Amino acid sequence: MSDIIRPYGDTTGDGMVQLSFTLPVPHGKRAEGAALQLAGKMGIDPAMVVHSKPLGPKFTFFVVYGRVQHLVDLREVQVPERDYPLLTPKEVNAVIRRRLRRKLVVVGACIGTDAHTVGIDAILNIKGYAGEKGLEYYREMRVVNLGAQVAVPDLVERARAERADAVLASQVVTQRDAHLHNVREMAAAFREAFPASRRPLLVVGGPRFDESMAAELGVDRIFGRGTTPTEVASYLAHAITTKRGSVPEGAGV
Amino acid sequence: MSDIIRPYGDTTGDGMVQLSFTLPVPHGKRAEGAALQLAGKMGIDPAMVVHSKPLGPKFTFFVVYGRVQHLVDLREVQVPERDYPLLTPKEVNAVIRRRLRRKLVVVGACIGTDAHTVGIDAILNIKGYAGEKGLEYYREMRVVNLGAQVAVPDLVERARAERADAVLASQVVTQRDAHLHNVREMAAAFREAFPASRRPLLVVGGPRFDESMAAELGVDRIFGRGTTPTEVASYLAHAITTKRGSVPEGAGV
Amino acid sequence: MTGGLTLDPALVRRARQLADQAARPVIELARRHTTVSIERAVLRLAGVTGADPDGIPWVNRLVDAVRADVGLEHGVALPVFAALRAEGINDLTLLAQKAAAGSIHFQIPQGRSASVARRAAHRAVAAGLRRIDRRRAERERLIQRLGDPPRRPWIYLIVATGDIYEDIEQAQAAAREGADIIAVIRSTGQSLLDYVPEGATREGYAGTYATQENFRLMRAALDRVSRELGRYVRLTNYASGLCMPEMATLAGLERVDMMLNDSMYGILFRDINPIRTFTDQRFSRQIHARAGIIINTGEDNYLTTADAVEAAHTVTVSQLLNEVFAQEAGLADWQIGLGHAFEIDPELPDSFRLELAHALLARTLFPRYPLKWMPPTRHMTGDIFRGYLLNGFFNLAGLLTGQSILLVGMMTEAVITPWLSDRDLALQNVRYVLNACGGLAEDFAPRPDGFIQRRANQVLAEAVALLERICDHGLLQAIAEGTFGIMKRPPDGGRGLDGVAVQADDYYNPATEILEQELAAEREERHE
Amino acid sequence: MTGGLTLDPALVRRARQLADQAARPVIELARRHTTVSIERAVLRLAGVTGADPDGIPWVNRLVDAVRADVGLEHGVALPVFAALRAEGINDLTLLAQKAAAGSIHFQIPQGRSASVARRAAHRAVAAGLRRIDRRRAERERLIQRLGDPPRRPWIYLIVATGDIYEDIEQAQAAAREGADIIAVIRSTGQSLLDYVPEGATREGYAGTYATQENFRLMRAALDRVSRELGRYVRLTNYASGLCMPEMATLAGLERVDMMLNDSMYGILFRDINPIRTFTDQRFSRQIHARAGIIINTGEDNYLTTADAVEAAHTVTVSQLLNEVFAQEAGLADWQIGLGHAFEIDPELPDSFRLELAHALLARTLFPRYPLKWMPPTRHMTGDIFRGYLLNGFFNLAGLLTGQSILLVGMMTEAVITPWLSDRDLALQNVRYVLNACGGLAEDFAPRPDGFIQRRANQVLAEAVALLERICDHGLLQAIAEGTFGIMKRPPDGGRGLDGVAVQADDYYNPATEILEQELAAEREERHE
Ligand code: B12
Ligand code: B12
Ligand SMILES: Cc1ncc(COP(=O)(O)O)c(C=O)c1O
Ligand SMILES: Cc1ncc(COP(=O)(O)O)c(C=O)c1O
Repeated sequence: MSDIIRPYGDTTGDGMVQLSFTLPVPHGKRAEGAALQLAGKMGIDPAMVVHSKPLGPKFTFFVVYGRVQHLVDLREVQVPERDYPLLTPKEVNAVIRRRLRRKLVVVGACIGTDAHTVGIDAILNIKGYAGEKGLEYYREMRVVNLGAQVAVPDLVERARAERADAVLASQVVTQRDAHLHNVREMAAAFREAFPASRRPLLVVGGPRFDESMAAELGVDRIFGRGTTPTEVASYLAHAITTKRGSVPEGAGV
Repeated sequence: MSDIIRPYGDTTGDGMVQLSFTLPVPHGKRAEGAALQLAGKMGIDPAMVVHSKPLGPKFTFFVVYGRVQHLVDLREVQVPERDYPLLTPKEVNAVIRRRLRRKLVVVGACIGTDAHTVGIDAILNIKGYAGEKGLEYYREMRVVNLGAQVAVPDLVERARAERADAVLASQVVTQRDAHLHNVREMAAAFREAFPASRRPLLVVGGPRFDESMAAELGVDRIFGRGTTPTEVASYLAHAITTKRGSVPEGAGV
Repeated sequence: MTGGLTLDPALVRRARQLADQAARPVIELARRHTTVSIERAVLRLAGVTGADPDGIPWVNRLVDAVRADVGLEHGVALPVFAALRAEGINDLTLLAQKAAAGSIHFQIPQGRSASVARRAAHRAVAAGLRRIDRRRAERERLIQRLGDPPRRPWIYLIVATGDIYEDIEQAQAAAREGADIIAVIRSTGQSLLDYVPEGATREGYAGTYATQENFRLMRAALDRVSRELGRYVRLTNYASGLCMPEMATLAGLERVDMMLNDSMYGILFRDINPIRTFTDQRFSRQIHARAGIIINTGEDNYLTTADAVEAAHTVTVSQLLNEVFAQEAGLADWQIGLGHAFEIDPELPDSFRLELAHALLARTLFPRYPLKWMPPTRHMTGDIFRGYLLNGFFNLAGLLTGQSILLVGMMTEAVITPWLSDRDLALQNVRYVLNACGGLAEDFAPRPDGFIQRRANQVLAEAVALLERICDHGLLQAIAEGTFGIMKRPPDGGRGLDGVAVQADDYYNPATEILEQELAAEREERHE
Repeated sequence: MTGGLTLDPALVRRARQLADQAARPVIELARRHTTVSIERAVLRLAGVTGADPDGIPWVNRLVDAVRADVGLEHGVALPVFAALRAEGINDLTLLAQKAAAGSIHFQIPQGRSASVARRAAHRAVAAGLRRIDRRRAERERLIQRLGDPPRRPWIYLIVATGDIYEDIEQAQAAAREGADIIAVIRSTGQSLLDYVPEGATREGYAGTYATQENFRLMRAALDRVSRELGRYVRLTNYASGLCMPEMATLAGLERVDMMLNDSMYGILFRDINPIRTFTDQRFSRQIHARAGIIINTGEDNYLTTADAVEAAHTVTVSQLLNEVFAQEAGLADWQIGLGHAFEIDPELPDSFRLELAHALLARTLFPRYPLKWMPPTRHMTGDIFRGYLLNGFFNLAGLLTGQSILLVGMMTEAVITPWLSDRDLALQNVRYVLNACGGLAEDFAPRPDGFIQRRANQVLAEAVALLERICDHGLLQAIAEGTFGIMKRPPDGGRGLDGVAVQADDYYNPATEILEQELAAEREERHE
């Protein structure tokens, strides 16, 4: 397979895509022209406005089909490919026992005003997700789940009190980039509160994160849509044996 | 209202759009990375892959939401705004009587292998479309409707035999740009067969045409989705009084 | 009209009797407590408005000051009106400002000064209730003049931009496209605020702050569009969270028409203390009853955390409990909008028929209530096409089972708060289904002993069994054990417990007094 | 299972009797004529293959040569086999090449040489039919081994890339996603070609050329995927246009499983001469009957040009006529896939219930036929979300009314020929509806004298009235007047009339002879 690809409608290389959006313009030919202009700027050529509908007197909704001229170069695709092996719970427990010689302490929460606990519970609770047990099931982990709507200062305090090795924060609400703001705030707070060598691992998750943004947001790892507990547990086991290898043994005890 | 606008999701200026497409890549993180690359090239930033699904082992379907960075400049919108007044059938008849002093001859057809006659019939048949009567209803027009799947040479012949003032061709099938090929072929054939001054007006229509492409395709006018008979009749009345004003009176008699 | 579901009448009677038995102790508990928000609501009725420069409402400052001096257990009405008289002013807001400045010392008046304060408080609060009455009359007049939606179900749409002015644009657009009810979703943070923000607001997250001014602005905008359309478009907001009683009061004062108001939602989904919640909800429902506001309960939420098939009977149990609480608080049948939802995993074989069974069960158990039917959310994904289809079948289930209020589902449910276009597409979906299927319920006749009948009766039987367990150990215990929505909430846990007080013997609350007296009189009358 | 529709049995009997009466003269007409394509089909059965360097098949060159010398009215079998003998060769294709080069002079053999030619022709054509028989047996074996789709309706999907190799990719993908039947749509131009193109093709417009090689390639690809999936995936193509008889023959030879084959579609929608079409369709159906191919008729098409409510009864009339033609040609009940469609304007109040009424009417009139239910096309727009929803309700109607074959609708119907993703989304739609609604038909019981019952009976009554008019003036006259699909087609108009000849007294067609004799024998047996 070639590394240079294009979208596929019904023929290799046809480049066909579907697009929809609303413009703040009254319905009519001018609005369709505006829609075509936008499609053109997005690289769709030729573009067909196949549907347009007034949304009240001031807006128009469009459906556009067309051929996008851009090429996708697979060699340049940035993927945070899993850089650690997937382990069974047994293996994870063994790693923790060997490296830490005590339980790994995980503190989890939905931070800010977010009250969507189903996602973090899926990772933490014994019940788990997608047929996999959650972290509470791991004999060598101690899980403290703070639940919903935890303010960042409270989280920092609790992490300190529990001597957390890893802090797991969930963010589901994304309107006005709330998730990004909250994660940045959290990362800053932990950096301020802990010396670099004793800062717990910062792990965030939620369905709308771009997993490649970890560095940008100042956290160690991001998990997106459909994450399973095994992935998180394996990552933690991996992280404490590498980066965390430098932390003085027993630091968190 | 400003002339510079952006798509509207739920807040002025948020630039939000929805996109879907298929890439010839197996489902997985790499595929999602490829989808994000494409969205980025289209100017969507940030982009979220909100859905991805394998279509068999070799393809992946994506739904993407995100903020498109482009601006739409309404001043630069190209619209073939109607540059002629909409007339009632009475008025159209009067114009024809005054300018031509005979009936205006219209020859219509679906050209090539296209058999979708509903559209051209909507324009030509008395029954009409959207509550408006078709061109057959106009006393001062003589309409010859050749129906479906008319080969271009046959159309040219018939236009000559009927002394057509205007040839109306319909094209509904667009796969592999069939409509564009056929219209170009027709335009070339008429140019070859008639001296410029005696060539009938070339009017094409169909739901997937871009109305601003007339010059590019070598025809006088293009009508798109949802055209009504009145628009076509008014255009014909307008065209014979302007461009066609130069044609010797009675040329078609 | 939706004929055909036959429930065992003995089982239905038993269910209601058990629900009553389970709810009674909790009602008693609520009667014996008061909360900071109830007291603030009383003061709002009495006329306190506005906020300090930090945005903290004067009612909060006033109640806090009273509490610091004399505690909450006597109610704030007497100490406040006694202080007013002592200060020789008649502006409560001014009093609040002084109290905030620390220049007032509150006391529980005794003897004659107590009865003077009592009369003054009673008069002021009664005036506040009369303002609510006028709003109710106004609503009734407008409905008379403009008319109700032409058909059931009423179409309920959400706006949630975070900015009241964008909300207004979108609400009006939605009404023009056919919405009968507009709900303004609240910002994620609000339910945990122990005060009601002030003024017009533009910066909510995933929702817009509920404030008196926002209520007023939106109601005025909907009045304009109602006149334009010739049908009264209703407005919905939330009486839940830590300020339930005040929200109900402000809604009554600004003619909000419906309020989300559940007896357990705050406990389960906002981790608010159970006693706080049960106490607050009782007062808020008394206000709603008076204001002619329709309440919507929140059983749909359980199915976002618990499985919609396994936990179907918990919805029924909760509906039965909400019914008891609502009736006790004085809500009329037409005001009791019990909730339920289309949340079964669509991959499950016969999922749609199971939905029909559950929806018919609710309809048959509560034939006279304006049931609110909630769309799929949990099993919605980023596949917006599939989502659009699911919403179509949700609409169909609503039509076939005669639901009263249809909350319109959005294809982007799993992605974003709804866009302008999402709402338009969603309404188009509803319109198609209602219009194309029209009287299809005529041809829908669950076969006796068929799948649907069997399933509905099974859920009812499970509900009765659960109610029996609840009666044995108490509702608070059941909640602590995670019975509803798998959320475990002990009676002494959760937020806002510090805002609760056991009423002292001399507790006085003019609002409760008036509302309960008039309700009792009304009930007497009805029984004569 | 879909119980409940009660039709007046007298009206049903009358409808069938009138349809028979209307069809008889046309059947007689077909028996008296032959066409170039029938004669070419005979030669294909006898073994002619391949095409000249310009792509014109040798069968065309041969028939044209025969016709130039002796006309068509005697049939080509005798002159061709006589010439073969005279030339002393036994390769028909070689004969065709020589004839094309002008080196052969054809004559109608007489006397003994006639009976020798007759025997040779009979033998050759019988061998061809035996090849078809083997293909049929092969199909039956595969079905036995791999199994039929697990449930009704069978899921029917279209591929239409124009390129047989892309088609194969997409067909296999579709089968993996759940398609039971794959139809390869033909290129727009093909129906008007008076020859069948040759070889594997990659350049169709909005469809892929139907060629013997493309049939073979696709059938082989589907055989592979059938084995992979453990269920026999059927292949569909078109026996319509100017080459109906040859298409049927090639389909039989390559084990295509279903063919679109309507008695009037070519007349109405391709402006092919009525006599040509009626003659061709009779022969093609005889072949289909033999080959065990299921035919699909094209009543759905009428509703793309005529209104689906006003013209509902024309669909019924056409179904009744197609039934008579199909039975006369020897098709068994399980082979008669009458068509109908979901094409009512979705804006019409109760449009969905009207669809249910029409679909139930067809189901009840033709209880044993594999009815093919076609999705909305005409009222689909560029609003793909709305389209996806309509298709969901189409699927639901198919389920509720017990349709046998469900052609899967595409949300992009108004835009493009389907993309890979469209098909996947469409199948997901079907799967949701069939799975979620499962046995919902159990609860669907059109009320006696209700809307649906009344509508179905009204359409049937209108159909009877129309049949009466047709019997009075003749079917050809009715077609000329625009009765079906508002298309007016006079008997002497349209394409392909020059390819028709009235049979001479000595007309000989070994294929018809064998097929009709064996059919008669079979019928006799059945009656004993
Ligand atoms: C269930 C639900 C609720 C429930 C929450 C119950 C609870 N206790 O969690 C209730 C009903 C209470 C609720 C309320 C609200 N909700 Co809500 N809700 C949803 C819903 C339907 C499903 C979310 C869910 O449970 N997904 C299932 C879990 C398993 O998936 P997940 O969260 O993605 O988690 C997975 C991964 O992301 C990852 N993960 C997640 N977190 C973490 C953390 C770590 C450390 C790791 C490693 C991994 C990880 O692993 C998980 C397993 O794979 C979604 C819509 C939808 N279909 O997605 C809306 C949705 C999330 N809600 C939304 C909103 C706006 C609200 C409200 C704010 C509305 C309001 N104003 O009243 C309220 C208030 C909530 C608040 N304060 O935050 C919006 C958010 C919009 C946006 N993008 O900003 C959504 C998308 C709906 C919508 N379109 O409007 N909601
Ligand atoms: C009806 C229909 C048919 C009927 C046609 C009957 C007839 N006599 O016309 C039948 C069933 C026969 C048919 C067959 C086929 N169809 Co068809 N058909 C349609 C359908 C459902 C509706 C088209 C229609 O009637 N629209 C209504 C009219 C009023 O609208 P209109 O054509 O846009 O015309 C308006 C304007 O465009 C304009 N206009 C049009 N022409 C002209 C000309 C002039 C001069 C002017 C001024 C204006 C004008 O004015 C009209 C009024 O506003 C569309 C899908 C859809 N919903 O759009 C598919 C569709 C057009 N068909 C399609 C295909 C592929 C076919 C087939 C080729 C399939 C096959 N391989 O078998 C066949 C063969 C047809 C052929 N040889 O061309 C595709 C085309 C795909 C593409 N974009 O390339 C479509 C889009 C369906 C699909 N998604 O696959 N079809
Ligand atoms: C009964 C009820 N109350 C309140 C809310 C909203 O939450 P909050 O009170 O946090 O704004 C919901 C959510 O839909 C609800 O169902
Ligand atoms: C019965 C029938 N035959 C044929 C076709 C296809 O047209 P053509 O024969 O031109 O390929 C159709 C279109 O769907 C049809 O319904």
